Amino acid sequence: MTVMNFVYGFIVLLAAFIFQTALTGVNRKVTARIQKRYGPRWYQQFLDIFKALRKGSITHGWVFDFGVIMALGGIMATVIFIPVAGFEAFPNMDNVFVISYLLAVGMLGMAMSAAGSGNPWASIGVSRALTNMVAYDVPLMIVIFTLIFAFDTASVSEIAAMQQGMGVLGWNAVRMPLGGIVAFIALFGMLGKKPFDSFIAPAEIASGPMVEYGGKHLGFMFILHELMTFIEVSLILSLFFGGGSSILVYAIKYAILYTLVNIISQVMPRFKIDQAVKFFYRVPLVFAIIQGLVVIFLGWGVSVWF
Amino acid sequence: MNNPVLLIVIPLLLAFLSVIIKKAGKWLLLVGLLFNTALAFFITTGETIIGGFAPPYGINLVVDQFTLVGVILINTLMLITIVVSFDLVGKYSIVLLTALAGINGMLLTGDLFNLFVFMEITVIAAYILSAQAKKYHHTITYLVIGSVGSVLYLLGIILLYNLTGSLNMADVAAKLPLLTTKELLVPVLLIFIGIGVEVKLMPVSGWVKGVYSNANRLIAPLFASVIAGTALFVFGKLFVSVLPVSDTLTLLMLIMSVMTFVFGEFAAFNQKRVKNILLYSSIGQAGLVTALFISGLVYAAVILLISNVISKLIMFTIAGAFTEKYETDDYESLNGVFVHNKFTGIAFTIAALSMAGIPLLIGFYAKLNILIGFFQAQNYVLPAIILLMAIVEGAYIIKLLLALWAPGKEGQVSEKSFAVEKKQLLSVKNTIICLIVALVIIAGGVLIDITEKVVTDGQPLLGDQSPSFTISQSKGGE
Amino acid sequence: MIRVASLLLLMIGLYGLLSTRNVIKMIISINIMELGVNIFIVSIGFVTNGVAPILTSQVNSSLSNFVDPLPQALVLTSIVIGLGITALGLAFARKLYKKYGTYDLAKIGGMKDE
Amino acid sequence: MTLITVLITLLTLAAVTYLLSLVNSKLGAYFTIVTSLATIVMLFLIKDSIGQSYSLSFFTFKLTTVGWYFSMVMVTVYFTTAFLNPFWIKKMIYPAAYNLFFLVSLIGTIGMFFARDFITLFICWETVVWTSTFIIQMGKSRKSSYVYYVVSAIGSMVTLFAMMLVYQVSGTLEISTAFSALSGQPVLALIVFFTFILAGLSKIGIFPFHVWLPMAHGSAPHTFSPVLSGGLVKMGAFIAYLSVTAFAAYEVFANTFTIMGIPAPLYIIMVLGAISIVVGTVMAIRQDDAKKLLAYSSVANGGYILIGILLYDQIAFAGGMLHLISHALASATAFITIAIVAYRTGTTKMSELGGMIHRMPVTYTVYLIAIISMAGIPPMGGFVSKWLILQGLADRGLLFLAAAAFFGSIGSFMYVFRPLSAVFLGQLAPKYEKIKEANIMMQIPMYLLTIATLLVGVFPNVVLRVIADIQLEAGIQEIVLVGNTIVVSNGVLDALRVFIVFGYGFLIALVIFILRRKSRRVTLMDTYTSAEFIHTPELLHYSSNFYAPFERLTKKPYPVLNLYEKVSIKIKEIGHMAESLFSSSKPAITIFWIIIVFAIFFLGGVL
Repeated sequence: MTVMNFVYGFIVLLAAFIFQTALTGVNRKVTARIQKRYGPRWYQQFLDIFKALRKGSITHGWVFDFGVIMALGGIMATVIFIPVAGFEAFPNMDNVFVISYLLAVGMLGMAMSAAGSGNPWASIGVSRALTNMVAYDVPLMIVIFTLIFAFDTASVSEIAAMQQGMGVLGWNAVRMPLGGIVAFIALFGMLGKKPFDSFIAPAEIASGPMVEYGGKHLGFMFILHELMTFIEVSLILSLFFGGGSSILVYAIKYAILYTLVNIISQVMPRFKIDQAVKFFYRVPLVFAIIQGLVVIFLGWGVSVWF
Repeated sequence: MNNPVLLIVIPLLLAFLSVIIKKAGKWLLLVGLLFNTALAFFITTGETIIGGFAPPYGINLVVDQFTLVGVILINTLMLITIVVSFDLVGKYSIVLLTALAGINGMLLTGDLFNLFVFMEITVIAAYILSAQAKKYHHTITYLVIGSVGSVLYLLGIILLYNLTGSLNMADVAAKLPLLTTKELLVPVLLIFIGIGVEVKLMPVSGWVKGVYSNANRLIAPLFASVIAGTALFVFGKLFVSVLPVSDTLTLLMLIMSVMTFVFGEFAAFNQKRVKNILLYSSIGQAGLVTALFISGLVYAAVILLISNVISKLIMFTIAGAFTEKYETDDYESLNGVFVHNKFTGIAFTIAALSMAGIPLLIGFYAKLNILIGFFQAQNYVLPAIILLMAIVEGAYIIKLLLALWAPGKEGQVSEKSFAVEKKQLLSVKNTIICLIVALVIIAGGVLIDITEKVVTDGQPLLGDQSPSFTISQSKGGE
Repeated sequence: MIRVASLLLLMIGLYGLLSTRNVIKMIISINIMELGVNIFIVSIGFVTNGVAPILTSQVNSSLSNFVDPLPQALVLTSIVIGLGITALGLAFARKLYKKYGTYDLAKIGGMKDE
Repeated sequence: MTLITVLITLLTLAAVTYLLSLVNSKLGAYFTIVTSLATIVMLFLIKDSIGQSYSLSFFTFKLTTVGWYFSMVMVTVYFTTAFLNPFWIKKMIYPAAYNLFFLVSLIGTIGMFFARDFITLFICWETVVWTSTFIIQMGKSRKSSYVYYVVSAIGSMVTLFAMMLVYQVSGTLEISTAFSALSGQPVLALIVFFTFILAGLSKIGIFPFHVWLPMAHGSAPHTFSPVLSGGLVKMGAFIAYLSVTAFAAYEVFANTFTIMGIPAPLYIIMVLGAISIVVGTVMAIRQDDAKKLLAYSSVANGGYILIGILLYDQIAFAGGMLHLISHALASATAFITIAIVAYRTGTTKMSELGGMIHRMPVTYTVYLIAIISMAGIPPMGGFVSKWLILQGLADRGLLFLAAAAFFGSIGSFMYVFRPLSAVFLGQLAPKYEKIKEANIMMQIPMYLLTIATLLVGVFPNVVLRVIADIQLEAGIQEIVLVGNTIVVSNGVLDALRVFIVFGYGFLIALVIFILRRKSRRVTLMDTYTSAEFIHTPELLHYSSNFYAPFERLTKKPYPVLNLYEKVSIKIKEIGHMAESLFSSSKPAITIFWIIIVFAIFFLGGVL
């Protein structure tokens, strides 16, 4: 662990932020096109964030501030651990459990800050977000568990590397199709995209956790959101869609995956939160378990079949 | 001087004396008890012939280690009971002295018919004592059932006499192997039921509830520990050394004992009044003791019997004090009664915990012996039943203790102010006596080698071959 | 024959106890039972053409057809005890009547017990 | 210094504490702190003589690493909780007895962990059960104390059966050698296994024996709940440990039907552990009482510990053992903070509280760290242990256990957040405007526990080295530790590095935050309310029915809940039947029974 690791980490952070924010901007345009609007410019998201950061803001007490910092800190730490196309800022630290639980620090910080605002909308939003998490995370973790069992490693970069060199057929989403479906659906939940966006539903609970934020707090939330998106998409990309052998491939795959999710979500209605739980526990959970049993007992999909 | 006959004669003599000197009755009773208790410690094992006839024909008193334990225990317990409730003795001193004579006679005699006579003496005294509550219909119920029991017992021994030509216990025991099971069936059965009435075995224990639940601080412990203890000792003597019967009969008697045990404990679980809980628990424990005797685990049975009668003595005394002071013994209306009577409560608790078999009390030592004995005999069903019942027993005991110690409704933090009004349950003297008895319970459970030494004196009781728990065992055979 | 009769008495006593709720009748039933048992006891010692087990100048052979004396001794004791119990029972019955005004146990049981 | 000296010293100290309490209960309560501190010191003093045996009357002890580890966990919880005693002691109905039982239960646990023979084990076990039963009744509910005792009794009586059975077969009561006699008898071994482990299951609160746990933990005196949840529950883990080491379940059942390499009997117990995780989590999410919520979380965490220990391998076993300490610390902390809130406000109902952070920031922070650990989020202790358990499960491919573990760990985010939000965050009700932060004395245990939690999370290898010794003692492969890194076959974890990177990220965020313009402080009521005008803070606080949608999904009660009640009613019915059949005050009925019995016996004897 040298200073260089931290420098690399900062570079990863910066790159991830810029790339994902730009992609969000592009996708705002894509969304607009689907809805037959013209849409903002691709760099609009940057403008929004910097504007928010420059504005004055209000605070509801120290935990309101502390939560935001803790959230962003946790998420940043998680981003640093994400391996991008085989590159790791801190080698050997890309354990999938570390990443997924460190992500929770960010979420906890955000939830704490939101609830600390004293606004019931925020608390309702957090309650929904956590319920949503229980819904999508269990099937997803079971599939990831299956991967760890199959490849005997919990390192994201190693799992990604094992899928490479065989084209599309090497992807875990193809080797373990049910698991791939589960992961893809779970990605919607993770990203809070429709149909699983009831926790930020603006018209219903006034954007839920975000309701009290303004100024730099809101800017933090924007950054947080972009970085979280990066973590989640990267994780699914590396674990199920082969990661990327080079940065370019990685970026292209990433952009396609994210845009695809965005496009699909735009034509979806919204689940109520208990419907979401029911859905995840009826379909993806069963898929995940079947997939797990197939891999564990039959060994299909572990070694490539051809 | 240490002639066991004196144990019977002196109380009788004093009983007659107290008829003459009515005012001194109480003191004569105390003298008799003190004498008996003191003498009990000095009598030695052996045989005493009464009336000059040599045993198979004449009446003799037999003192073996088993009897000795019984005599010492029962006399001491009776002394304690009387001392504790000396204020309640009143005009009952004659009856109590007669009962004392009868009890010692029952324990000591070596003759079946003589046993019947002493039993009747005791039981008649018991009828009179039970009338103290002025619930005459209960007394009459007891009298009727008791008389039927006596008649059946009498018929039983007569049939036995017809078969063996003897009423001497040792002689009968010697001649018994010559008889077939079918011949023995009816007499043994009649004796079993006859004794069963006093032992409180389940289908014939209908009288117990009415008598025990209305008895006062003096009568209740007298019945529950002194008379019941005596009956159990006699049961043990009869069914271990005199009538060691064959498999079928053993099985039937075992079933009845175990049924008593299970139903007794279940019924105790269902009760709301302290005395009712205790009386059903004594019925249950009596069932267990008889089951142990029938299974041949004499040492375990004796330890259980000792632990049980000591516990019941304390608990019935205090339960009697409840009715005396609060006019109820429903434990829910006695919520937090021990807040004001901590030492009484401690004695009660130790006795109750010993009954539930908590370690380091004599009840646990008894339980261990029972389990080791049964397991050694490759019997796994009874230990399972006993342990399951221990859960039930623990459950009602803890419920009782919680209600008596911790006042306050569900959901409230216990506070002294929720307790029932402050009244002194037992006098200082009696509390100290109860605590000393409780100390015996602890000492008996901790110093188990001494307990074993005291109870068995190094010899097996009634030829008991079953193993007992010793300190060296826990060390893993080092 | 006597034995059967005596056992029959016992049964009658038991039947009485089963069927009656009247205290006095119960005590009588017990008495009948005791009577049955007492007769049974005596019948055990019975020996056909027996003689009293007393050594006199006429009867001095130990091989004589003695009647067993023990049951007779026992029966005396038993009768005395039975008498005692009867007396006690009647005393209680009187007390009972004084207190409740009836001899019927069932009525008392339902009256105010507990 | 021998173990016997330690135990006798402690008993003496307990007696001294009792006598002091009789004079002045508060003084006695302070003495419980001293005594438990003395215990820690003495445990360190005897650490060098591990491996020696001692005996006293019929007690025999053996100093083992595992016993030492368990004792340390236990005594840490006792020591820290003891700091609360002086503040509550005046509220106890029997203060002196409380102090005595508090210490005696501690001594009982230590004796139990070092027990060498079954009798010692059982006696110490029962001592703890009874003392804690008597302490629990001093709290809010007698019924919970009763249920606690009954469930414990089921466990201990059945276990006593197992002990006696083993004794009969092997002829020895020594734990380490007695079980070896079972190796040739599979049926007997099966009976012994299930009966022996029952005590453990009932104590650790494994489904279906978990009923007592929320009741007892929820209504015990506030000063005892941390001990119950953080400490005494772990006694069950010790029994589980014995069942895989002394009983050698893997060897005994080696020839039986195996599931994923695990013998079926063990797998069944593990499945029970998994069910407890799910049930505990779901029920915890549904609670309104903060203490009950934490109690159910103990049920869930008990499942993790059980699964970890029973897996008895290099990874998951270490995880289970580590979870023991991390959960003990976290749970004790959480209970202590809730106790302090209750001390100040008088309630533990979440729907009646709110905004405590503005009055008790230290308590809040401590609770936050505790729940981070409890939910298994880095960089706290709970994460490392859960990580090990999950890696271990993934290594073996135990899918269903893992599914439960995942559900439990994600569900724990839900339930730990609820008190955080409902009690500490949100609107402060005016009636709590005047309350104060916990005083220094109460803060000490919070600091100690928090530091410990953090240390376990950042330097887990300190504890894991002891666990490696335990693994050595138990005869399994030791966990591989390289410097600060834990190396397992399918992953590595450097908890220190995770912590540093987290600090790095936090630092960046902090810098950005400070560099931006300072924000304006507004009151809590100054919030966006969708154009409603709400002036009462209580109405603007979302705390009851927090997870209403989720509760709707899980509202069907599961059948075991009232199983005990049903059994109890059945027993009462049978008792009533026996009473009315055999205890009639009418002689005729007894005569009838005499005739019946006679007839039965006659027939039985003749036939």
